[in-house]
Amino acid sequence: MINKTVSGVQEACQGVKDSMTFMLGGFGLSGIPENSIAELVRLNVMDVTCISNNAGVDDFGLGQLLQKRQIKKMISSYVGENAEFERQMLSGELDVELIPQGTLAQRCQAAQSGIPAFYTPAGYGTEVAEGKESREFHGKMHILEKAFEADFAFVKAWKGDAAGNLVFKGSARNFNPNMCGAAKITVAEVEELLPVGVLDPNQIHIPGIFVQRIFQGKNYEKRIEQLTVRKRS
Amino acid sequence: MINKTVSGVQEACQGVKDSMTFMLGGFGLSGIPENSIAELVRLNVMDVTCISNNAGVDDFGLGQLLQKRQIKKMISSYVGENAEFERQMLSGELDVELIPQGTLAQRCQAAQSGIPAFYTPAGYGTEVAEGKESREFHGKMHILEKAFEADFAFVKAWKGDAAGNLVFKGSARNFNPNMCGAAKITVAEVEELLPVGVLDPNQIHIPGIFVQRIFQGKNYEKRIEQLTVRKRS
Amino acid sequence: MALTKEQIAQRIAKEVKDGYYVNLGIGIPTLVANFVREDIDVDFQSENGVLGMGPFPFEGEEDPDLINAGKQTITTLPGASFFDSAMSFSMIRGKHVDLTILGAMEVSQNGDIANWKIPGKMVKGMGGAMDLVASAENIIVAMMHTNRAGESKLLKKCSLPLTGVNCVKKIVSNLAVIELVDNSFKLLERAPGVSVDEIREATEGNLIIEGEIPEMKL
Amino acid sequence: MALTKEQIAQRIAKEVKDGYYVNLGIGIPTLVANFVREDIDVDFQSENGVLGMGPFPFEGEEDPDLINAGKQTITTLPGASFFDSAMSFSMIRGKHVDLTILGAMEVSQNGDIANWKIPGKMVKGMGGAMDLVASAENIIVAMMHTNRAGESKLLKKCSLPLTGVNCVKKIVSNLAVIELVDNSFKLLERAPGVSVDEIREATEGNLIIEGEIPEMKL
Repeated sequence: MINKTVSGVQEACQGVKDSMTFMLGGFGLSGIPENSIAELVRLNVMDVTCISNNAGVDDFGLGQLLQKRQIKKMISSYVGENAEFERQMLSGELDVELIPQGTLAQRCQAAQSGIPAFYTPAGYGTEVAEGKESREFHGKMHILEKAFEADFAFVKAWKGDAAGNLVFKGSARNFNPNMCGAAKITVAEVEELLPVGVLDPNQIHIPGIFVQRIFQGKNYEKRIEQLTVRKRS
Repeated sequence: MINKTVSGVQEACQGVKDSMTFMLGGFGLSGIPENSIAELVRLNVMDVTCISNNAGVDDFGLGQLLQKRQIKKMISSYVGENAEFERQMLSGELDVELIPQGTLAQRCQAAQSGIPAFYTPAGYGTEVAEGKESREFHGKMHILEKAFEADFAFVKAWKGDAAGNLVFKGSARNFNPNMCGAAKITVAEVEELLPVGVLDPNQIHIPGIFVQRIFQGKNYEKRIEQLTVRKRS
Repeated sequence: MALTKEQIAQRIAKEVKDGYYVNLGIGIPTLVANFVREDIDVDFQSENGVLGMGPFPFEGEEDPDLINAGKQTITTLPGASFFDSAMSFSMIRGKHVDLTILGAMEVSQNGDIANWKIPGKMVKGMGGAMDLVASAENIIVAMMHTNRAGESKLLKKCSLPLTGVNCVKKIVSNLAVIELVDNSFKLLERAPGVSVDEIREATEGNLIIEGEIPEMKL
Repeated sequence: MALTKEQIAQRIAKEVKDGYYVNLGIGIPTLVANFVREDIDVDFQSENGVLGMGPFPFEGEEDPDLINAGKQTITTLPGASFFDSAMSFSMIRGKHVDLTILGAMEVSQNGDIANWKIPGKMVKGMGGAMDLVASAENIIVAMMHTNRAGESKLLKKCSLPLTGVNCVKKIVSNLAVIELVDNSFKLLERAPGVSVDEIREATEGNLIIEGEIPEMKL
């Protein structure tokens, strides 16, 4: 068993540099790599490109990097919850590439899988298709999309072990598994780092081969964006 | 919850006809849909095309359909364990398309995922690439492969529930999950059909949306092809 | 009288059939779940990785690891499953989801839809909408017939950046139920008390009116 | 003396480094696992969906749901995982596997390999070999230097249908360790007691011999 454990977030982020491209898991604030994001803020890496479905909220998640103007370019599908983001984008300070959510997931998956390009119907006939090849299959138009290239992927899992095996919980799974192994180095932070052999081999979502560094995360805030509840009747 | 349960293999195979294309899960004899194969033999459907990594052995698995000359064409990656297969192929009675194993898996996955085509490096410069488009990405040649089209997918899981959710065991998983939802109708046979709600939603390998019919399989033989053991010292 | 948002959702709920997997967009579409008949089996898919969504949690039982595509806390029903984003869009692009219900800023008479961007002003992103409209065989749009200035949102041609082309099959607005056929909006039903003339007035695109147009039943 | 199959495996095992994920082909490559140093961490991947393969099971403990790519019953080690075939080839095509060891019928001096078909005679199929050789950055071939008729299998150009082009980096045969460089076979080591002349004799393709060629250490 190849040991992927590092001492903590500082060792996990070694090699992170200005102008790199990062992938970050999470949907909204659910399943985001909170520890890694905090470390990227602390390291003050500048001019980075972030591939992430959303951009956090003003003061949490990727919003923290936006506040410090660390991000040069965002590749996302939906950024509606972040006023600072919208301001930087509309003023031209921030370069933004908005792409369909399924295309974002599949471009991560393709990078993980050694598939350099694939066809999808999403976005045909829209701005998203501009400058891209299109082609008909079964009477329907599709566009050619390419695998992402990134330096680091930062993901957050529920449980993990020293071999780098990961298990996710609920809808906090989202893009995290698709980003594992999709960048040169994959850093996984976990809520619970278990001894090797505890996780059922049938029930591992991401085998350790896709993960280079794993550490036990700390102080998860797990902020809720839209608290919706019903009254007990 | 949408109920996918059918009474048994006969109801599960309703609509199966001559000249159809079937996908069948399994690697060697591990994880093959034994009940469905037996029913296809009994129904005596002829001139079928089978997409399956292997072709069984002479008297088990797809070998049973080969013996009865029910198969017109096989699409597989490895057929080395079946003498009758090799005879029919070399004599020209059987049409055979051999393709790389990863390409086979990905063409299933693409069909499941609504991806009509993708690029892979596998097979470039070989017979497999003949008649296919090729293209360079990152200085390396790739060929364009297309999603499969099939009428039925027959898969075998370890556990399942009435919603069609599936869990697989060990290396019996193999192609089974990739074929779910990759054909017009997916038939799943399971060793254990559980009440809905018993399976942990975090631990479902294939959500029921990819499965149209599910039934409790019977009398699994689970034949071992290469029994290899070590002595206790 | 024009329908309320709840009534639009209520009318759309009648389009949801037994055995359907349904994806609901943010806004009015989310409300549809509240009105689906209880005697049919329907599963709700959320593109962030949930199949078998249930109602909102009771107070104090919310889980930050369990949200829908609108980032709202939710629950799941027995038979539910969680999965990653790539698999979620396998369900969507692979046409395993039977019905997609989503909002729109504009729809054109050929079925184009615009709902993700107002250049220079509002740029929230398309989220999963482009994948949904490009893939779904059955798309119903929930929308207001006109904007706040009273201008039609059912147009000959969309003015905003498109989300998808030639894809909308049906519209339920606050004024009418409309089917998209023959490069036209075909009027099927009127909101209770709303006249055909009012609908014609509010529709910029080509409107087909054949015979008596019944009032919706809610 | 020429190496036995076990000795070829033993020599190849020295190429396996700490922290490597390794895919072993059927035949001689499978034997490599028996000779890997015990003080390094290595994980074996099997393309049918297993990472962390262990030794064969004890008699009576075999499980038909747990086999390797050669269809042999196996066990797993702590930290192992199971996955589907698509994910397995994500590992392979995605270059997550560090070393691929496989057999060959022929290798040409430019690194082409043929190992899946003899037209009109033997057609077993390529299995995962085409994916492996097209993707792996580090491929070692385990093979006999000559066929039963004594003819070289290290050729100027392969005569059999190819499995992959320009991909083999190293060969360990029963006679020699060879590196593929400059469109040639470069002799690195001789099997104990085998002369350079014997190797030259058995190699049809261009053979580079520079300086003294040491004997292998096993």
